[in-house]
Amino acid sequence: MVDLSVDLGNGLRMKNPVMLASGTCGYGEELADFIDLSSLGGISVKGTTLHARQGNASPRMVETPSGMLNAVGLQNKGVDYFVENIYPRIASLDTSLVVNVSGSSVDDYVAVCDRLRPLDRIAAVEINISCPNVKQGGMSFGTDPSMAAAVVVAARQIWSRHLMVKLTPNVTDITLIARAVEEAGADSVSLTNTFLGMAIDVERQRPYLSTITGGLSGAAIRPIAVRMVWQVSQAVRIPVVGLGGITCGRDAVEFLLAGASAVQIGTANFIDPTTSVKAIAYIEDYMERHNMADMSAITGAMKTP
Amino acid sequence: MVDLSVDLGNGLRMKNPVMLASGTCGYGEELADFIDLSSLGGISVKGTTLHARQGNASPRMVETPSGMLNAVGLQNKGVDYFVENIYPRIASLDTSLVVNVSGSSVDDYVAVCDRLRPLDRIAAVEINISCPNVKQGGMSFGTDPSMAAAVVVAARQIWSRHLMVKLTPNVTDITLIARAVEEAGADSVSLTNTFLGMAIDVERQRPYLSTITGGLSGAAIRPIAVRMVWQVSQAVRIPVVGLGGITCGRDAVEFLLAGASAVQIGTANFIDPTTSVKAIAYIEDYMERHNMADMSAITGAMKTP
Amino acid sequence: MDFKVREVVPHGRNYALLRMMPVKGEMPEVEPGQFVQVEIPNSKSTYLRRPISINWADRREMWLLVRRAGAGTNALCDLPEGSRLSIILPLGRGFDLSVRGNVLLVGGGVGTAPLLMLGKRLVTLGVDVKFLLGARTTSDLLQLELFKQTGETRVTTEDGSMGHRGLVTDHPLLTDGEIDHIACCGPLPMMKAVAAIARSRGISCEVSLENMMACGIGACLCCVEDTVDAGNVCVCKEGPVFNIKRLKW
Amino acid sequence: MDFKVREVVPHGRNYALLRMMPVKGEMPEVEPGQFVQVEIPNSKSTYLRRPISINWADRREMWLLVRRAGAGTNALCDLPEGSRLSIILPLGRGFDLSVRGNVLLVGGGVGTAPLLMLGKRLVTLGVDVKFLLGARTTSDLLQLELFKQTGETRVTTEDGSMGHRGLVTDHPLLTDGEIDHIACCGPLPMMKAVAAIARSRGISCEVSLENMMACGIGACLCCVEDTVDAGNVCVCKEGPVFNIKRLKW
Repeated sequence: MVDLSVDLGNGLRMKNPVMLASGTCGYGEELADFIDLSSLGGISVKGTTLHARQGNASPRMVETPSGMLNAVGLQNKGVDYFVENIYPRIASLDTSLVVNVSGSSVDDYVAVCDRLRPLDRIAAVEINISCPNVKQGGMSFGTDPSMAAAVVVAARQIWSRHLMVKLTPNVTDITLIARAVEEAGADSVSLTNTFLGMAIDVERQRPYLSTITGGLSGAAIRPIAVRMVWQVSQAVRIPVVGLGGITCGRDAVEFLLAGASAVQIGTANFIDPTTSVKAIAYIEDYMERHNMADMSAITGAMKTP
Repeated sequence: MVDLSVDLGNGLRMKNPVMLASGTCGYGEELADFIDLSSLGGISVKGTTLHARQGNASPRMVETPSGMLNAVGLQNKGVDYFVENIYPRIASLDTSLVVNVSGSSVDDYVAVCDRLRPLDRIAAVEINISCPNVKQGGMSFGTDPSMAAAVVVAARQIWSRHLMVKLTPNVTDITLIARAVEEAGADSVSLTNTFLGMAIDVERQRPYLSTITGGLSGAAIRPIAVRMVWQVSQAVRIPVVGLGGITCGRDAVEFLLAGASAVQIGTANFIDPTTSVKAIAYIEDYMERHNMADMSAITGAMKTP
Repeated sequence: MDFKVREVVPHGRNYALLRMMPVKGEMPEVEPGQFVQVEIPNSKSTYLRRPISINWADRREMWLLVRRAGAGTNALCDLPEGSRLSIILPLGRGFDLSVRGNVLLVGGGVGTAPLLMLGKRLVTLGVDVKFLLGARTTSDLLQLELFKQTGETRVTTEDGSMGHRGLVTDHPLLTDGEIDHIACCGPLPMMKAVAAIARSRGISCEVSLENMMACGIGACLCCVEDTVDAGNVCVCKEGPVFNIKRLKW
Repeated sequence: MDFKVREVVPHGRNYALLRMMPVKGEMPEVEPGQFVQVEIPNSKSTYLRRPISINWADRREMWLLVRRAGAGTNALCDLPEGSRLSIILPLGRGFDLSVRGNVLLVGGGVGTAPLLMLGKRLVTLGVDVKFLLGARTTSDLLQLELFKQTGETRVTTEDGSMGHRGLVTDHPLLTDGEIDHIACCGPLPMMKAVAAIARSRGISCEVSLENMMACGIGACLCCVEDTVDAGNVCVCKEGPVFNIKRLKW
């Protein structure tokens, strides 16, 4: 029998390595019609900010080759609404709950984490320093090692449970950011968030997105994300959560072999809401076929020449 | 009638804005069975180094979603062989000839440019500071503004004709590199080169490429390349040559609207060797339909909200 | 669920009617105005599913009326009969079926598709249904016979090749007719114009929106519409049908 | 050029023979051992063309024998008859047709495909041709009747279900037979083993390589093989057929 459970440290233990990525599964409920949420390793719920955000104007989405651009812009009702109205609905879910936290200042991040402290079913926060679709903060924190570290140091002060940091791929050397947040006290890193891109409607001579640029996700960028996960997993000692263009179990295994301890399914939920549960079954079968008893046998198992 | 000619400055005048990208068309000859090379705006021939290079071991290629990874590693017979054996064969081509120049040290770049000086049919060099597949030099020059500038300053000393610099997308802020090479004396910039990526054969648990990582190209990365061309065209005054995932005339127009003065067709040559000539016809028809008399009417014509 | 395409009937050069049945089991209950998310099996350049409104459905069969708008919809219109399709359905909220009195269903182009099922349903509910269908030209007027069988049907064409020349918003039935409720589906400018008339005449009005969608299940927040009562809401979940009272038009 | 697929003949579960004709005009002249680059029209996950060796061709028709190796080749094997294919051909250099005497054509799995055309051509040139075909099991032995019609044919199967049990390299015809020249196509380990025997016995030998290819026209330099005389050369342009004298095996 294969043991799929994975311990990312500091209290984030998951029954298997497959999570739903923030911003692609709402609060889990949207996918509950299609999958049994309790079969998942974890769910990273919608990016949550201190104050409610309306998000960006429409259009917010355009399809690209093997991918899509989005410009949602962290639409959410704010942390207080989450605490009062959403948490009570999802607290009983039998899966690890992670709250993705965004802000436009260090104080924002701290304030959101502070509001989440009483919610004992929240196993971890995922500090999002990589959203490409907000004017202030977001990605700007994730492209500078010292700013990234500053956010983590501050959040670490008041958040004692698992602290995951979501990294942006829009950098020259992602290992520098990963090391900076590790030294600042992060328990794990998740990567990658979306790639900054744009697309133009040539007949109208206008960008497809209201914000001109948006975040590119989907299978198209998987080779870049896998490379970054491979680099980062060798650069840090904390666990790496891999995401970026996973469309099936094979893709999930690719990230695990590259060095990820767990994976997140994102855009694929839009195409097949059952991708995550299919991936879990594939991983179990794969590990059996390759005589891998537990997750330590598959994480980073890629052989190099 | 539409005037497709474009003047990139300092002697690089092309009959139309469509070039073949270096490393995807050999020395033009490989495509001569399929297209009339004299119908092209220009050709950027295979990356040329001071000494002959065998390139990397096999396998050098793997297909990815809407793209491919390559790890050729600048295989070429060296600049002297080019001067003596290849140039005489292509010198008579009725299209603008650009030689892509690579090196592992500043002196290498200078030496190659020096050898090319006597070849009066070479309208421009394309200084390649963005090859992801060589151990020394290559991309490392392209990720640091001061190193990038150093290469350009040195090459500028002995190369008086058009000097184009090919930029890597694997950076946090590509406009910083673009500005640095502009100040260093570049006549134009071409972007983007390939994205550093990797892919794993999960059954064999080995990377598909002998070099583990390689350069990602193809339609998959077009949205990122278009975004960078748009950013750079606003950051510099010199012309921008756009490339990265152009598969058809529409894609070429997308880059032009984003701010490119010309475009290069790369990976698409592998799928349809006639992509470039079809793109030229499309651009001409597009400009007629939109009452654009010359290239100044289409370059950067995207309307922003 | 998986469907088998029984028939692909071209409607002119730009449209096709796809008739399909579930590979196993019965069709789920479907409300007029709901839509489906179709996976495109045979298009190299299509990554996401395509949202398509339901033209007609019963417990055995479903019809999708598809306009050739790009690679994805072209691939659907070119499907060989017998093809299998993975479809997520039913999605969204349909039209209000509690309306009574004189109900005018206004459609433009392929936007007439969901009005066929709506009209038939309202008729069974004893509602007096009239159709006002607009198109650029006659060949863009789809399923006209089916509409006429269902209720009184008026037509407008921009080139005057059939019916009243001009737009649906020029038609006296809309501007002066005795109407208690309007249900509208078509191009955005048309729906906004119809909504304006409804407002000025104090007639209740529903429209079916088509905002760019990724998931269709309320997860991606890409297709939002700004509402008076709740700000940005997902068209795929709260809509696609909205009463114009909720919209900031 | 564009081809129309006349027939898709399944060969067991894992292979299909595609028979096709140019949409217009005649087939170009094709040499045994040359290959084509096929654009995959109906696979979402295929971006590049697929290089496939020519199984048989005359001035009217071409045969491609395709093994289901992934999404691209699966899509080809599942093509409806009448489909159109965009194909670049003929590509590369074929087998040496100046060979004389006792020529043994050694094939493994789907690698036997180009040997059919080669054998038929050599026979017309008056060469004494023998075939030695190896496979895992009987169902992987393709076009056996056509080979037997062309020349003396010996078979090996790993499970012994037909012919000599074991690998082609165990067969006395190869290890002890009177041979002046060997032409070989199959899995790399098999070709290397055959080349080793040829070297030890001093027999001239050609092999057809299958290195991963992007363009197929010598532009991308992805499919190179290291040679004794010229270092890395493009398999697609200088090959796919090489005399083992040139290889560093």
